[in-house]
Amino acid sequence: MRNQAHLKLLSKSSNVGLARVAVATFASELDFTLNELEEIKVAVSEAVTNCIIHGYPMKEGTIDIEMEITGDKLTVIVTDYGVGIEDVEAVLRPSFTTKDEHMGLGLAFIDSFMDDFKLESELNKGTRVIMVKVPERYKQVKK
Amino acid sequence: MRNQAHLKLLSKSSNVGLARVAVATFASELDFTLNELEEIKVAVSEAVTNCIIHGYPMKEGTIDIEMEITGDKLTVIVTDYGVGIEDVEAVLRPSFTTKDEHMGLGLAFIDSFMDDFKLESELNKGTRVIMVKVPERYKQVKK
Amino acid sequence: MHITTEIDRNCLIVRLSGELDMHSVPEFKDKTIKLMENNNLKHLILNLKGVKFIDSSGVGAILGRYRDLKDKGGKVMLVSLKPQVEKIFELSGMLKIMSVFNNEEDALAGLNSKGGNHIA
Amino acid sequence: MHITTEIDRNCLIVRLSGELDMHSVPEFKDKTIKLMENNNLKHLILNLKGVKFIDSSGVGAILGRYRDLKDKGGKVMLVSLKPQVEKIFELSGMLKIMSVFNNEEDALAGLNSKGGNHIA
Ligand SMILES: Nc1ncnc2c1ncn2[C@@H]1O[C@H](COP(=O)(O)OP(=O)(O)O)[C@@H](O)[C@H]1O
Ligand SMILES: Nc1ncnc2c1ncn2[C@@H]1O[C@H](COP(=O)(O)OP(=O)(O)O)[C@@H](O)[C@H]1O
Repeated sequence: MRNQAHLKLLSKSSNVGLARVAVATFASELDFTLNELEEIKVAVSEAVTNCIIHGYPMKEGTIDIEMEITGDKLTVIVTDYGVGIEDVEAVLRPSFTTKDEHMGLGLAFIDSFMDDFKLESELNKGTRVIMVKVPERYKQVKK
Repeated sequence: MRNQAHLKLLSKSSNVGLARVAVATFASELDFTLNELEEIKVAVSEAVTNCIIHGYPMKEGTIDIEMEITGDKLTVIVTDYGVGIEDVEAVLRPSFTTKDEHMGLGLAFIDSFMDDFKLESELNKGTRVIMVKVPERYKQVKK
Repeated sequence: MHITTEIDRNCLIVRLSGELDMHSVPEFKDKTIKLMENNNLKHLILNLKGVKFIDSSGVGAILGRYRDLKDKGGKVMLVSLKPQVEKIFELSGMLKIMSVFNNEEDALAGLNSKGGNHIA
Repeated sequence: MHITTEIDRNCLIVRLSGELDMHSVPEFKDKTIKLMENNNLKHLILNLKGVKFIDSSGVGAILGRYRDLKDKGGKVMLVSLKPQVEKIFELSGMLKIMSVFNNEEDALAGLNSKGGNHIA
């Protein structure tokens, strides 16, 4: 299978739900369980929330969500053009956070719920999260 | 209120559902009834289906769906870069169709379900449908 | 979309759920046409209880079946329409040419009482 | 998200439904904090029966309430978690510090038996 879609959003909190629903609907073309689709929704929610809260703390900006299906693999890339991250290693440590009432759980959830995830960032340029997931069912068949 | 989103899709039949869900979720920020959201879904479905069937009859192409909320107004613009329409006046006539088992109902549904709609096309350049809808509730308040 | 089917004498019952749009129409058409032809069936009952979305592609596919069967004296009967589905059918003029029933039993009964002597 | 609230002695019951994410968190926080402070309430029961989605923003908001109340000897009790919500709470370590109940009565009962003499 092969498919592609691209969603461009303003960094408004009301758009987090749209991002989740769009990616989950796109992903449902693959043989994900409902539980896996829920996990994808959480991961997308975390990535997009981070763009809004951390990437664009002062001004409104644009968020790009690229979705791709190649074979049995879903790839989702969430990009902002905001403040960026000075020390990517540091933010990947468990419980690292720069915000009150945030627990540094967002990236940990992405890590738990997706098969693979990468965080790329450049200061004052922006941040990109690349997430990959393959339906568990398919992995079992392959064994 | 003001919001904006942009969804870019491949002209695959499996993406029609994604387009519907994305626009309806975006639209739900306005005070549309469930019934009105269903009408928006039908209109988007028709516009995107036309891009796939008529706009790109031979090859796969790209479909752009621009969504905008300004005040209480939802605007959705669906664009393809396909074959285009020679006589826009003609296709707007009731029951006009160029396809077997199609009844020329698509544009009629868009016309019924949206408050305003415009069809723009250029031969071999592509086609664009501009649709506008305001929640009925809001119209009543204004009276 | 999810499809299940049942054959009752000369009648095919097709139960659809989910969304009937250009993506799901081919499966609906293929299954219906094959079952009708292979089993020499005359009438079609479409139970749309579980259909929560339909657009003009879905309407076109149902109308196509209506045309196929009409030539041979067969009928298409619609069962259990959700309000939004009924509105689409109303707007497309389908309700002028096809009957709507509350359940499959009523559709079958209508068929048997009027056309009982036609059953092979 | 949809919120309803009820006050039972020194306890605020908040019933949430829909999605608890960064978009809905502010309303949840504002309503809860105001009602607790204005009515001098000690404990918080969160009925999440209708919550079908929660992410780390929702977890953070609930943990924030837990911290507010803990200092004053109050508790946060969770009621009716859907499996996906429970998984998120489990992963975030919330289940180690907050109790989960099947329904509001059980949560209130637990409070009254242990802390009955603290009720003003
Ligand atoms: N898109 C982003 N732009 C800038 N900084 C980010 C971005 N995403 C994550 N970060 C940084 O990484 C930290 C950890 O993120 P996360 O694990 O999601 O936890 P939280 O959002 O609760 O702080 C954030 O506090 C922030 O400093
Ligand atoms: N995006 C498009 N590209 C090319 N032609 C189009 C497009 N949209 C509509 N048309 C033309 O307009 C006609 C009427 O469209 P419509 O009312 O949706 O009915 P139907 O799709 O059932 O034919 C189509 O048959 C086609 O010729």
